[in-house]
Amino acid sequence: MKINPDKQHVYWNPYFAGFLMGIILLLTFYLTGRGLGASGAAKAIVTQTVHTVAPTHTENNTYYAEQFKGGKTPISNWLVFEVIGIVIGAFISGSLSGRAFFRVQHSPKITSRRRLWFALLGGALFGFGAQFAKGCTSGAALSGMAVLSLGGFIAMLSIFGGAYLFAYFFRKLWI
Amino acid sequence: MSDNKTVNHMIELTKTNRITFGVIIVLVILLLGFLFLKPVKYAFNTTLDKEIADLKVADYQISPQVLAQALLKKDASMVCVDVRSPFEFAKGHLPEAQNIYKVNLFSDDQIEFFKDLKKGNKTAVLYGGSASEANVPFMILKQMGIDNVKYLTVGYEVMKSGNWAEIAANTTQYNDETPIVDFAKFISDAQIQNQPTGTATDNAPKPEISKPKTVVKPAAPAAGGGDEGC
Amino acid sequence: MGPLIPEIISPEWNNIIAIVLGIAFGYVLESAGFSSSRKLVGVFYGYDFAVLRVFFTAAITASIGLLFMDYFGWVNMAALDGLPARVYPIIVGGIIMGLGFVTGGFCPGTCITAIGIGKLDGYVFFGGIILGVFVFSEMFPLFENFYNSSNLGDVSVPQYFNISPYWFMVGVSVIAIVAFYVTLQIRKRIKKVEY
Amino acid sequence: MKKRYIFLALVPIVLSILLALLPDKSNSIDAKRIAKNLKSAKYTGVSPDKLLLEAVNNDRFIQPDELATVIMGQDPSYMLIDLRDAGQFEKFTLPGAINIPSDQIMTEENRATFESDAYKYVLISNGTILSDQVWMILRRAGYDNLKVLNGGLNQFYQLYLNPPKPGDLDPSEAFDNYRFRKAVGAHLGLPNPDEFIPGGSAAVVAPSVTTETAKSATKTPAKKVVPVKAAGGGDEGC
Repeated sequence: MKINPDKQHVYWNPYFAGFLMGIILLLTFYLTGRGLGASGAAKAIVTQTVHTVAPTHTENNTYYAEQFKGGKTPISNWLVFEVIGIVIGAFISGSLSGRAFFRVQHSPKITSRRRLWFALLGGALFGFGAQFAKGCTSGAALSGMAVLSLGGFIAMLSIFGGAYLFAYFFRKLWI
Repeated sequence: MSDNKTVNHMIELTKTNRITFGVIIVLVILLLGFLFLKPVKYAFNTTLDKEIADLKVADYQISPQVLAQALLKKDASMVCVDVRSPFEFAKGHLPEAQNIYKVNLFSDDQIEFFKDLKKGNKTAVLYGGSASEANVPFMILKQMGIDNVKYLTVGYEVMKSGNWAEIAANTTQYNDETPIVDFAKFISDAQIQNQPTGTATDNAPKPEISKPKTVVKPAAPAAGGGDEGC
Repeated sequence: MGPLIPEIISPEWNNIIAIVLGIAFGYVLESAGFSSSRKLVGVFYGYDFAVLRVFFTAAITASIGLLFMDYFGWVNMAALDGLPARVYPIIVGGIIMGLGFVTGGFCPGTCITAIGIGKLDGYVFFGGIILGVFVFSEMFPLFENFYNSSNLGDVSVPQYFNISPYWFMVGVSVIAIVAFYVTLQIRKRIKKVEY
Repeated sequence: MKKRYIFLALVPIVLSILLALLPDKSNSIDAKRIAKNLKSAKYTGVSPDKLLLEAVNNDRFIQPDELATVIMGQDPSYMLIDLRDAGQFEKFTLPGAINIPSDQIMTEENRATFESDAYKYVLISNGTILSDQVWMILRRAGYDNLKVLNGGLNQFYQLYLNPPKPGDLDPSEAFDNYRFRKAVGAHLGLPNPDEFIPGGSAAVVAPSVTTETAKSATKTPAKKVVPVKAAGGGDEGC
């Protein structure tokens, strides 16, 4: 695909994006009765992998075992399919505006290697924290807020609060 | 990696045409929603918590004795409502009873009728062929917030004779929930009886019906017989 | 009367609907610039408030929409899945996630859009999530009591504070609009960051 | 441009104020309910007119003979729920029944019990009325696959304690039914009606109820209802 440098860094008006996202969320609730999410897919992948490697282990651990309740297979979870959809959708949008190619994005002040190490660390923390809250920014905070759920508001406040709390210490990574 | 790509300053579209367009579509949908909004006439108006708390409240039941006394005194605050079919109603009903067939409960007249009774501080006593027949419309009305309804704990058959004085004097309890037989005791008695040795008869809680049994068969043959039955 | 699954649409369509909704969600996320970690964390350093804007706009659009649909009787809001309010686990998890946000620069949803357009840091971040989930699951017996503690159930904010959901929604909308305005002013004052 | 943003910002505020000012429509009772602190999360229930249609026929009832077949066959797709209080439950119940007292049906863990699609739930109490009322509340709250034991435990045990003996002129199915019920009675640990009590069940009564009352009370259902049920339910039972 030909990359159009003019278009590459042009993003939608955030209010428009938010408005459309709200409509999609609304549709999701209307059609399925549940919200959008992402971290649940990671949980399903982990559980399925661990189950394939050590089936008895998953039965003993209540956290894994919960996901097999009622004869379910975690990998055929709704969220897994939704995440596959997100990858496709992002690819479509990215290729239309010439953003889809392999690279590492980072602040000019740090190296790619450093950026990747911190991405791994951040991912691990996010994965770990998302299990406590039973959802991530999209699953817990956004979908929770849409139905005015108390948990959703607490999640939103604590995620952003936590991030502002630690933002100062990691400023070198970004600006 | 293509670091040089990131030096471009990010541009956000600030045009609002698309979002305005979207908002207008949503507003139109909302308008359509209002146009097609049909008010739901009948809905449950009490909380589930209240209904659960009311399950065991006996105030909503009317025993035949109380009703008979009211009929004797011609108590105007109690209005009998027959929920059986018009056919059954024609065959016989309580004096001054109003016939509202349970299937036709939902029409404006009927609901209005109950609401009027409520305004006049009157109680509607629902009865049918059995207590459980009257219970159905009773529960629906009560959950809709029309709480001046009660149901008769017996069927019409019991009241059929029309001899109110006799019914009022009757001491029979018609509570559906009272265990009529102490089955636990019964079963344990039966087990005692079924034991072949004499140890059982020495046991302290001697059953009232312990007439000397001539033959005490163990339960097994009965179970065997059951297999052919099925 | 929604939700349409499982009564009107059969559950076999569930996964297809999931993919379609996912595509739409991914498309919007990417178009809003959420595949760029530097744009995302801008909200914490004051040079780009896209996250806050998109997030709040989406939340108020969806919840006003849901309240209207509930009012029209098209959907039953109380039947929708909310997040069970396990207060302290959510706070602890949220703070850990916040730390993860400023170090990793993504959240799970956006990292998946980053994967979609080939950002390697997105792939690594997702690997990190897998690692984090795995560590949590393995250590779960340690947290089990805490994880199940202080559970208020699936309550909504208006229900918990016993206020009208509609007036609460008015409040949320006003706060969101004020936040948009304030962030606009902040952004004007803060040094532009090239990214 | 600026003006447009102001317009757009006003839209959500105006819309939410509009919602707050709109008159309470009865179909927004769920939203009202959220405001009024009723903490039952799942609420997808049926409307009163639908509930009436469901309740005017007898589809919701399970007859004692059907239930006996379930118990004898140990059918795993049925879950028996005893709605009486714990004291009565401990004294006696049906084999395999679990106890959910009627005032606790909407607690967190009990709601979870009712949510599985894998079971048919049979509501059991001493009579019909209580379990029928619980049925109505649970249906209103949106739970499915619920059955009510017709006649309750009182009638159930009576039927197997003292099955109505068929006369000489009855068809052979009546004898089959009779044998089936005797067998069920034996399985439940009840004495064999042929040998045990000459006076029928009325001889042994709960201590709280006077003999006089119990006699007439036991008589009424035993005489009136049992033969009716015997013909219908028994055939399927066997």
